[in-house]
Formats: sequence, structure tokens, C-alpha cells
Amino acid sequence: MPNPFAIQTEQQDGLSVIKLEGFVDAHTAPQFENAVQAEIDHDRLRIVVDCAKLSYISSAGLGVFMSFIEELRERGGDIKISGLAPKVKHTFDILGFQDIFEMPDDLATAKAQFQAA
Amino acid sequence: MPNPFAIQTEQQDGLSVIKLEGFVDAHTAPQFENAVQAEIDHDRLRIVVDCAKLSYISSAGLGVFMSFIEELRERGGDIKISGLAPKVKHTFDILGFQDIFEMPDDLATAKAQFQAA
Amino acid sequence: MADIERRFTLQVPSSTENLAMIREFVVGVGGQAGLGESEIGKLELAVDEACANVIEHAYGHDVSKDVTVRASFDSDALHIAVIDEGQGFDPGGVTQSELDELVQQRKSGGLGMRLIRTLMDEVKYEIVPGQKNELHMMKKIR
Amino acid sequence: MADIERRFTLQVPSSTENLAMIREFVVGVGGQAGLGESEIGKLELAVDEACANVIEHAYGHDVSKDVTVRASFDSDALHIAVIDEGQGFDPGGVTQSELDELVQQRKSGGLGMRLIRTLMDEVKYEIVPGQKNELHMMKKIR
Ligand SMILES: Nc1ncnc2c1ncn2[C@@H]1O[C@H](COP(=O)(O)OP(=O)(O)O)[C@@H](O)[C@H]1O
Ligand SMILES: Nc1ncnc2c1ncn2[C@@H]1O[C@H](COP(=O)(O)OP(=O)(O)O)[C@@H](O)[C@H]1O
Repeated sequence: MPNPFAIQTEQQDGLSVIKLEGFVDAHTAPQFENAVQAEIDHDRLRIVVDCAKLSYISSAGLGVFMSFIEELRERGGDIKISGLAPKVKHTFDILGFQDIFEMPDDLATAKAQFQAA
Repeated sequence: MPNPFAIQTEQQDGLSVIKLEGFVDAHTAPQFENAVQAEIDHDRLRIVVDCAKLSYISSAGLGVFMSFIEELRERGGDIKISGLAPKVKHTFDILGFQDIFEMPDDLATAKAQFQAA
Repeated sequence: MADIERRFTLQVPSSTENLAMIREFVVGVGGQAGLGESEIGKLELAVDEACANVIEHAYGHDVSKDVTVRASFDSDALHIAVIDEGQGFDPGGVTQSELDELVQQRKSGGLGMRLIRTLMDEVKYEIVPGQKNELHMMKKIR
Repeated sequence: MADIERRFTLQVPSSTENLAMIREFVVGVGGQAGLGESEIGKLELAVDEACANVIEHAYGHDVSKDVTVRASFDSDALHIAVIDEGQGFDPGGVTQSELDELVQQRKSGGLGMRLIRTLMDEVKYEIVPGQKNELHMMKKIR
């Protein structure tokens, strides 16, 4: 198996866009956690996690969303989760993430939601 | 694993082109054998096996080339093996297939070789 | 699928690095059992969660220990067990909080067992601490 | 890679259908052992050939039997064994013909053992017919 996971952070239109690719599981979730933490450490609190190339996520990855959202919202920020493939979205839905997170279809919609807010 | 093997036969420019896709191993080689046999049964003896989408072959697949080539050549036909990826070609080379088979880079070259013969 | 029972076993060192290999194994078995793509996805996730718990909680990331996944199926059902020789625990004693509580408490964990129970048709723990702890899961076929 | 030995085992029913799963397992182990892509490809092919021989020759396609693949590696070498409980054979007694002879005889087989010996750094059979036949293969790392 060649490296099945990649992560990349970009600043776009005043937002931090974290792009996830491949498999987020208990092995790779710590890298995702570090990436979110790095944005918070730099007071970049409006974050889109773009999951267009995410093929799998387990609870270790879901836990990253869960653990940061309160702090971010308290401080006026947010995380939106964009571009989830149906198979992957199913995992978020089973656990009720749709009640807590906005999960727009694509990155453009996520950005529009941040502008409108 | 979704179906990792596919095979398709087309008649092109007076040749039979058998296109292999995915993995030819002891499990899938019988389908390849049947496809070659079907051409021979219809007296279509000029065959290109196009391996452009072949990702893996084991000796069970190599055995198909080996077992038909004498009969085909006796009857004025041939098999040419086109489009092998370097990794896959390595397996043919280890066993000395280059001394017995023509292995042109692509389907067009294989056709040209048949026209020239 | 034929009605003979087919059995598969995978044993790997207790490291999250091996979760990808475990998932490939599970997907392969699920495919052979004749499960559809969405059911295979559920199986894959449930077994990943179960193995991640063993690696993290039962063995505390001690890579000298082994995680074993045993699977079998016939035409009715696929059974899959995750087996460890770690410290064990009382599954009934684990309080399962709702997502909004976990979020308020800023927890990063606590979803795994819920996922397993939701994704599989039957879930049963057999715990003998330090000797053999087994998590049995079942998925109906069709 | 760390210098602790890591051990992996896969056991599957004796069917060519399972060769794909065996190859994924081998590729996973080879990657973790730190082998390069081309070395992983050789390992994958050698183990496929060894398992195909067990399925076809040792067990005659009896799917109620099991094929076991055991792998371990440290920083120097990867060892991999294919184990069956089938009828066994005398590896020294198998005559290995050249490709042109096989072609003249219109054979479709007879390449597997040659491939295995060419692809691996060490190959050793231990045969106890009906009890335990093991094909040990070794590949050096770097
Ligand atoms: N195999 C296991 N061995 C020991 N303890 C376990 C095991 N599986 C689960 N647990 C315990 O149950 C708790 C809840 O597990 P889970 O719902 O998967 O969430 P998480 O693993 O994210 O904490 C764990 O925190 C752990 O204390
Ligand atoms: N694991 C095995 N058990 C019994 N016989 C075997 C085994 N492996 C190889 N053989 C014997 O050795 C012969 C040569 O094997 P091989 O070179 O792989 O070619 P092939 O399998 O295509 O015949 C086989 O035909 C078989 O008679």
C-alpha cells in the first residue's frame, strides 16, 4: 500500500481549507488533529474541512471534529464539512453529525455559508 | 474488491484484439484461455493480446500464451502481446518470453507488425 | 454462495499501522460472502473500530501483542470475531453518551462501540481478562 | 523499521478466489517491512505462485482445506512461509523444463517453481506429506 492518506491546508477567501484525502483512521487521525490545532493556534477559526477526496473515516477521525467544535464556536469560529461522498457521509449521519455540523455538498457552498453568516 | 478482472475481444483490421484488464491469476486465467480458444475455433488466428490495462499476471496467465502459440504458428497465425506496463513486462522477461513472442509497446505497433508480416 | 462454511483468519501485530490491512481483509471476505457494497462498508468500519479499541485500550499500543480477526460465513450470515489477550474490560459498565454531550465535554472518543452496535446485526463480548477477550459480530446476508 | 520482529498470519480456504486476498496481504506486509515497489511486486508474485500450487496440487481444489501464509520481518530480511496439510511432493524430483521445450509440448504450466526461485533470495521446502508442508521463502531488505 502506498501512502493512503494525505492532508493539505490552504488559506482561501479568509478561510482555512483543510483538504483530506484517502483514509482517516486511528492511524492517520492524529495528523488531522494536528492540522486543525495549527489553525486554532494561529487564530484562524473559520475552517472548511474539504472531504471531496476522503474515501473512508472511522470514529478516530470523527472525534477530531467533535473535540474542537465547542472551542471554535465559543471563539466565534466554525468548522464546515464539505464534499462528503455518500458512503462516507453515511458514517457521519449514523452518529447524528448532521444535527451539529453543516455538511455542504462542496467547497463553494461551504464558503458561501461562511460569507452569509 | 470489485471485479478486478475484465476481458473483451474485438475484431479490428482483420485481427482479433483481446483486451485484458486487471489481474490475470490462477482464478481468472481460465477466462483468458477460453477467449483465445474461441478465436481459434473461429479460425481467427492473428491475435493481439492488448495488455495496456493489465496490472498483474502470474504463471497461470503466462501459460495461456505458452500453450497456444505453437498451434497458431503452425496454422499461419500468431499472438503478439502489446502495451505491457514495465512492472508486468518484467514477469514475461524473467521467463524468457521475449525470445518467443513479439511484445510491441502498443496496439498500433502490433497491428503494423501483422501488416508487415 | 455455497453452503459450506468458509473460514478466514488474519493475525497482525497490535499497531494502528495495520488497520488498513485489516480493512482490506474484511472487504475481501465480505465480497466473497456476497454482501453488497454498502453492507461491506459497514462491516469494514465495525471491524476497524473493534480492532482500534483492542490496539488502544486492550494493549495500550504494545506492538509486541497480536490482534486476531476471525471470519466465517455460509449462505445466511457472516460471523466475525476480534480477539485479544489484553486486559479486558466490562462492556456493560461503559456509559455511552450522546453526541451532544460528548461535544460539550470536548471529547475526541466514545463513538466506537455505538458505531459497532449500529452497524452490525448482532454484537456480543466474551471477556476473560489477560487470557482471551472476544468481540463477536454478526451480519445477515440478504 | 524497528528491530523487533513483526509477525503476520493469514489463513484462507483453498480456492483460487482467495489469491487476490493473499496478494493484498503480502503487499501490505512488504510495504511495512520497508521493501521498495519492485521488490514488493516480486514477493507478491512468488507467494501467489506458491499458494496457487498448494490450491491446485497439494489439495486438488478441495475448498474445505486451508492455506496458511505466515510472514515475519526485522530490519534485515522478510521471511514468508506458505503452509499446507496436503499430499506433499518431492520438489527435487520435479524436472524444470526450459520455456522453448514447454512451448513445443504445448504445456500451460511448469513455470511456477522457476519463478519462485528467481524472485526470492532463498527458497526451502519442508515436506511431511499429509501433515505439514512448508515452503519457506526469504527476501533481504536493502
Ligand atoms: N477491547 C477493549 N479493551 C479494553 N477496553 C475497551 C475495549 N473496547 C472498548 N473499551 C473501553 O470502552 C470505552 C469506549 O469505547 P469506544 O466507544 O470505542 O470509544 P473510544 O475507544 O473512542 O474511547 C473505551 O474508552 C475503553 O475504556
Ligand atoms: N505445493 C505443492 N504440492 C504438491 N505438488 C506440487 C506443489 N508445488 C508444486 N508441485 C508439483 O510441481 C510441479 C511443478 O510446479 P510449477 O513449476 O509451479 O508448475 P505448475 O504448477 O504450473 O505445474 C507441479 O505440476 C506439481 O506436480
